[in-house]
Amino acid sequence: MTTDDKTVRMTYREAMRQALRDALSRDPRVFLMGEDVGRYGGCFAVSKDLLAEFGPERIRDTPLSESAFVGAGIGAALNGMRPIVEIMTVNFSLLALDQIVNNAATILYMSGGQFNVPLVIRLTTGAGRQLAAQHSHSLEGWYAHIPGIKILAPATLEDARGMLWTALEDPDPVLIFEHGGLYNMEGELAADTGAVEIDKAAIRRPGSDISLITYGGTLGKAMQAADELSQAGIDAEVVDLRTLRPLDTPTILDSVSRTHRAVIIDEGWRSGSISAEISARIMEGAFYELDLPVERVCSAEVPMPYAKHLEDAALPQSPLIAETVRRMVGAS
Amino acid sequence: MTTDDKTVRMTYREAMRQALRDALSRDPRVFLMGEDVGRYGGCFAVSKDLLAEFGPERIRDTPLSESAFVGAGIGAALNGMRPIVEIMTVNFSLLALDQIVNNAATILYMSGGQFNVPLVIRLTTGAGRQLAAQHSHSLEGWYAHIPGIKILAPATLEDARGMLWTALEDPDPVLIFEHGGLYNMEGELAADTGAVEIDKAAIRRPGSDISLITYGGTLGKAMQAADELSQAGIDAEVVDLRTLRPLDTPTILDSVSRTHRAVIIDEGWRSGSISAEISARIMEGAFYELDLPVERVCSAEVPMPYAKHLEDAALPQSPLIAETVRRMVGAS
Amino acid sequence: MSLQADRAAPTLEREHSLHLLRQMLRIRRFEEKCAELYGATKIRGFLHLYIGEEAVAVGAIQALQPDDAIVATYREHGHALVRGISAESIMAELYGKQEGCSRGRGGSMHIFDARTRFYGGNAIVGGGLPIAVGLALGDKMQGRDRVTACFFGEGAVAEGEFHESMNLAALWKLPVLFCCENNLYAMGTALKRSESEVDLCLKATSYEIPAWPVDGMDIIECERAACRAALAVRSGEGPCFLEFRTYRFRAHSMYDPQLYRTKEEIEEWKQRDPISLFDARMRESGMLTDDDLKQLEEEVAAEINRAVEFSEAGTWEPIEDIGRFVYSERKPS
Amino acid sequence: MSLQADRAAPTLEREHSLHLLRQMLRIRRFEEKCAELYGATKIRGFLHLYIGEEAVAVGAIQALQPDDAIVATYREHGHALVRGISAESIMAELYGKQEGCSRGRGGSMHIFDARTRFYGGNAIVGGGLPIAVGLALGDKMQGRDRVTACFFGEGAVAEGEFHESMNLAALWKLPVLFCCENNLYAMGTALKRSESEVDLCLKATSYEIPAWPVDGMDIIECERAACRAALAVRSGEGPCFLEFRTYRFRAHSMYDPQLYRTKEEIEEWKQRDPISLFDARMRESGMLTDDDLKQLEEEVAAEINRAVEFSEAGTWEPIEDIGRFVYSERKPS
Ligand SMILES: Cc1ncc(C[n+]2csc(CCOP(=O)(O)OP(=O)(O)O)c2C)c(N)n1
Ligand SMILES: Cc1ncc(C[n+]2csc(CCOP(=O)(O)OP(=O)(O)O)c2C)c(N)n1
Ligand SMILES: [Mg+2]
Ligand SMILES: [Mg+2]
Repeated sequence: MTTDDKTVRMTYREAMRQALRDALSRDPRVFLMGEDVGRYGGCFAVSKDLLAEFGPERIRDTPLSESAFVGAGIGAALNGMRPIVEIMTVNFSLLALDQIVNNAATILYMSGGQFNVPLVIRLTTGAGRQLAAQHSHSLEGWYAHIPGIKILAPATLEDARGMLWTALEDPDPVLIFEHGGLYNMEGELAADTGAVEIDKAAIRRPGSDISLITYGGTLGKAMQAADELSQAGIDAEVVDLRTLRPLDTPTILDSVSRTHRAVIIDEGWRSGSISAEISARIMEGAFYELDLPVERVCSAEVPMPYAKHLEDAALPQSPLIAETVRRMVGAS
Repeated sequence: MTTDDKTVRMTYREAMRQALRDALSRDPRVFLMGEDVGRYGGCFAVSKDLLAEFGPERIRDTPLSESAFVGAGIGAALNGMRPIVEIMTVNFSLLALDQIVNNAATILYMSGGQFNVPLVIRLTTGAGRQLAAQHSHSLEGWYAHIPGIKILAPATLEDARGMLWTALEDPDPVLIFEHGGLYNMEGELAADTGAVEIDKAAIRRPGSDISLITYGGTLGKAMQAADELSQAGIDAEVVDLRTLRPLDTPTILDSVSRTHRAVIIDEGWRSGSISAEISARIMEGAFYELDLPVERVCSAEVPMPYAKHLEDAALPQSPLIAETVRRMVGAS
Repeated sequence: MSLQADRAAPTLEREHSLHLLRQMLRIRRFEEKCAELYGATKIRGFLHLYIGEEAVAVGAIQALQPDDAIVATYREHGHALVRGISAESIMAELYGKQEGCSRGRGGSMHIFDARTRFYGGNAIVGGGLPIAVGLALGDKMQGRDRVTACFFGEGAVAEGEFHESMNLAALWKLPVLFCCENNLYAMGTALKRSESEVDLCLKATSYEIPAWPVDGMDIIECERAACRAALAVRSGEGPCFLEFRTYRFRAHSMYDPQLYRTKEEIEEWKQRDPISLFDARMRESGMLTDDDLKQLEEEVAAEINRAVEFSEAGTWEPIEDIGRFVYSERKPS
Repeated sequence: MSLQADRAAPTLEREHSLHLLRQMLRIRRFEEKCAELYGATKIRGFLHLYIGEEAVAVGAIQALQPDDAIVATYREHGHALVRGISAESIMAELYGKQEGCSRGRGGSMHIFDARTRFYGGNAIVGGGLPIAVGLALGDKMQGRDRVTACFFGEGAVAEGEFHESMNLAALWKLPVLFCCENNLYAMGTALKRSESEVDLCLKATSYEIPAWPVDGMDIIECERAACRAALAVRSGEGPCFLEFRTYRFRAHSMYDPQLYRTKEEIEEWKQRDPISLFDARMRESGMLTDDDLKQLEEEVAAEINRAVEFSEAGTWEPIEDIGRFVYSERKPS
């Protein structure tokens, strides 16, 4: 792609910031609330300059009180606002989990349809920056277990720019997981880019030999593996799930039914990660299409170590993805 | 079974209470701490009379502060004690999740092996008593995603009586999930019953046509379905996982390799439940043994409704298990 | 606002007193019926009765305007009744019928009502407080002078969410009226066994929140304190905290052998039954006769009978609808 | 205990003063080296420097006996050094080498050391407090008169875990010395923007916990207050709370443009640099000469050089060992 009148070059971070600015400009009910979103400019600089533009009422620095300000987001959403609550990272969201699981996800149902909660929560997720065991969780797939919420994982600039809009139009709670390793990713984006649909997975690279199914922070690694494999004559399809709840099962099954092989790549700890759910759905929906068993490339089941070589070893990496694919394609 | 000198008749609740009494008598480092474990006698009457027997130092009523008293359990475990922390129900454990995930599960690893956390947490889990959306979670399979902790789900009197002992001997954090629907279950137990191993699944009913894989609150339903099916000439094997982390994969694969068919029964919400992990492991380890795809009978993906007919419909029930099996056995 | 001002100095004017008495009686008789229906297995799940504490909900809710909001706990039948949710729809909810105010999905612990801005019914101790803070934030940001009344037991004070919510409400000067129902026990745990400092108003003060203890057995005191506090809250000065000192006469829920307190203690508190106290007071000042009371009781009994009949006649939500309202059906606004 | 008593009234006795100055210098120089090594990408992840706050850790830890315990935060190099974990093993940890005190698994935020009962290094704000309460509970139940010192920033005060932990420690009279390091900011959020009541000692009082503010830039004040409080805690009377008023001279971590405070404010606080202040005070009373300081600086520089050399020479944990210590290797005791 080249920069012309119709595209602009920017980072994932800037795309998110534009999405925020856009939402705040478009709808007076929207406000951003979280730790250090204002004066500090956002822990990952996503909300930089927004305080100056929109003022402290709409760019609200909160105390370190994850449970209260997430709950406050629920209450404000129930009362006519469209809050965007930023939980600095998914690691801290555990402190607010009761509000998310027991209130945000249940109030519509418990109230027999009377009260919906149009709340958007943004969280940074993922490992890769040597932040060790308490700051490297990839729990978006885990959150996807909870009915009543939706889980988005923007992996591209378009999605970083467009998913927030759609999420804000959703009448129900939506969690947007932004992988920390993506903020500096740069690329071209259509200048008039806007809302994107959030109910479909995307084929990021069509292919016929195998389906690499992934999302978020590992999309790039899967694409890299696919590029490498193409040089070896293996034509891998890459499916970006985009939304982890509800999962777009038809797109997954369709891809696997065409390629007859699948690997799921997931930064979550292997056991009980969303990779398991996807494997189970393929079992249930495309078993007879499979040439061989679906495999998974996930994170090692360890609290994340600090040392770089260990962290690298704990995370799914493209060489292992490629190696797995070569083994599978060779085998069948 | 009949009552003779060597067996005693008791409920699951009494078996748990005996296990507690036994632990408290055997080891002065053991104490029980949680909401209303003392004067109230335990929310489910499990710890009834223990306060009188062991005193308020060792049967500690706590304030409503799940995070602090779970964290305090971690600290006491680090400092020479063997705390049994009772979180009244799994629903409230979300308030303590940060302590469990970020501390209990990580300290041994983060400290490079220096500090282990010999903590036992007991929680009531499950639905079935019309307690609605905030009091009916089945999250034990969800917890099983976290490395560094072990997850037990006693489904029988023997396990209710014996798992606590083994858990207390474990140097690492162990969570014991007691299904609320089991407390009144009555049966015979060997009078000299004691510790049980916690690293093996159990075949509760051998069979050759299909494997029903389950645990905890749904074991009874699976057994009931198996009994029914046997009248129709279908010989179902019932596997009780017993421990959800680490999973005993060999026993699962071995069973499926003999029966060539499997259904997983799980009270967790279907998507992302431990049933998915088991299906994925069968995919990975016994794909070529399968006559047809593994299926799952799980809870409907809804916040639990109060009305009985809706709650019944939301939960996995033995008629549906039996019907699923008949369909699968008929199909292949 | 004139209504408000009037109420800031409630008098023992007869009409109003009869109204207060009637509200307390409605709760008392409604819940006595609930206990009976629980015995008859018409109502299931957890059932937490408010009997003994009626003056608190009745008094506090006098201070609210029609478009104010309420957040309550699992012990909320009283608040719902006083707030104007019909006895029919509450009872039907307890029956689990789709005519119930939460469609039979919530049950006793989850009464919701959009018309009266009744936001539950929360079964997680402390879980409602952050929501109340958020409702108030929404009002403040939209320039409305509404109040959100948030009810919770003294047991909730030990939860982290209490602390975080108090601070946030005070920091942002949000219009929340925190109504702590101090009935001395959280299930079987006495306040003194759960708090190092049992003066709950002192705690509120540590967030710079104005706080008053209130005799929760005296309906006039409850009303007066609530009206005064609501006025302050509505003026935009930030939250207030009221500690209503009360007592529950019944078990915590239907499964409670009450090993943690003595019969004598209960009897002692029953001497201060808010209904008897107010009854006596009204008679003293000549505002209530035996006939008045009889009529009141009959009206209340009739209302409750209608509620039971309505619930008996109610229907079960079709099982096919079980998946409705996990997500919204209507499109975004 | 005699040691304790002595220290309860520390004098400006030269030996001891030199010790205090040396400890502060060790932290300062160690962390200056860390910043440099971060620039050189020898250290990665998050790195939070304690520069400016040295008097707090040095002073507070004077009050501890060898078998007392410490729980700290991600800003804990200073505490670890003063407590007697070698600079070598701390630096090696920051390098991620297996010779590090946490085997290279923890990094800057997770210093652990069994020998000195140093229980982390916790990267979740407020997350260490419940653990400190539990350590103290363990001591109390085992009849030991040990103290657990728990360090945390003023930002943690807003977390629910602070509230729950303070209450539990006070309710059960546990030997915790709560050391709040009030450096006025939590990342970019000033205390007054996060607390409705900024008097933190008042908060402690609402749990019936004795509390004192301490000038955190004055090492002697820090030591005196800590010794006095630790004595009270050790006597079994329950927890104490100290608010150390201090300031961090550097950014929150290595990625902080510091938009939230002015250069002037920083400069003003630097006038009260705890090391310069104490240096000047010692010189005034004739306890320190240029030569003394030069010697001290040389010794400290040598120690840090050794630490860097040790870390450079350190080895990487074999990748095959990545799964070790998810669960314990040793059998139950
Ligand atoms: C977070 C949480 N922990 C525990 C419980 C179980 N529980 C239900 S009610 C209750 C007592 C609450 O007491 P209080 O807040 O004083 O209210 P009361 O019942 O006296 O009205 C407890 C412990 C719960 N529902 N939520
Ligand atoms: C629960 C939680 N929320 C947010 C963060 C991100 N965070 C790390 S340090 C910090 C500021 C803490 O400030 P304070 O407690 O005053 O300690 P200081 O850094 O000033 O020493 C924040 C917000 C975190 N680590 N944990
Ligand atoms: Mg109470
Ligand atoms: Mg600070």
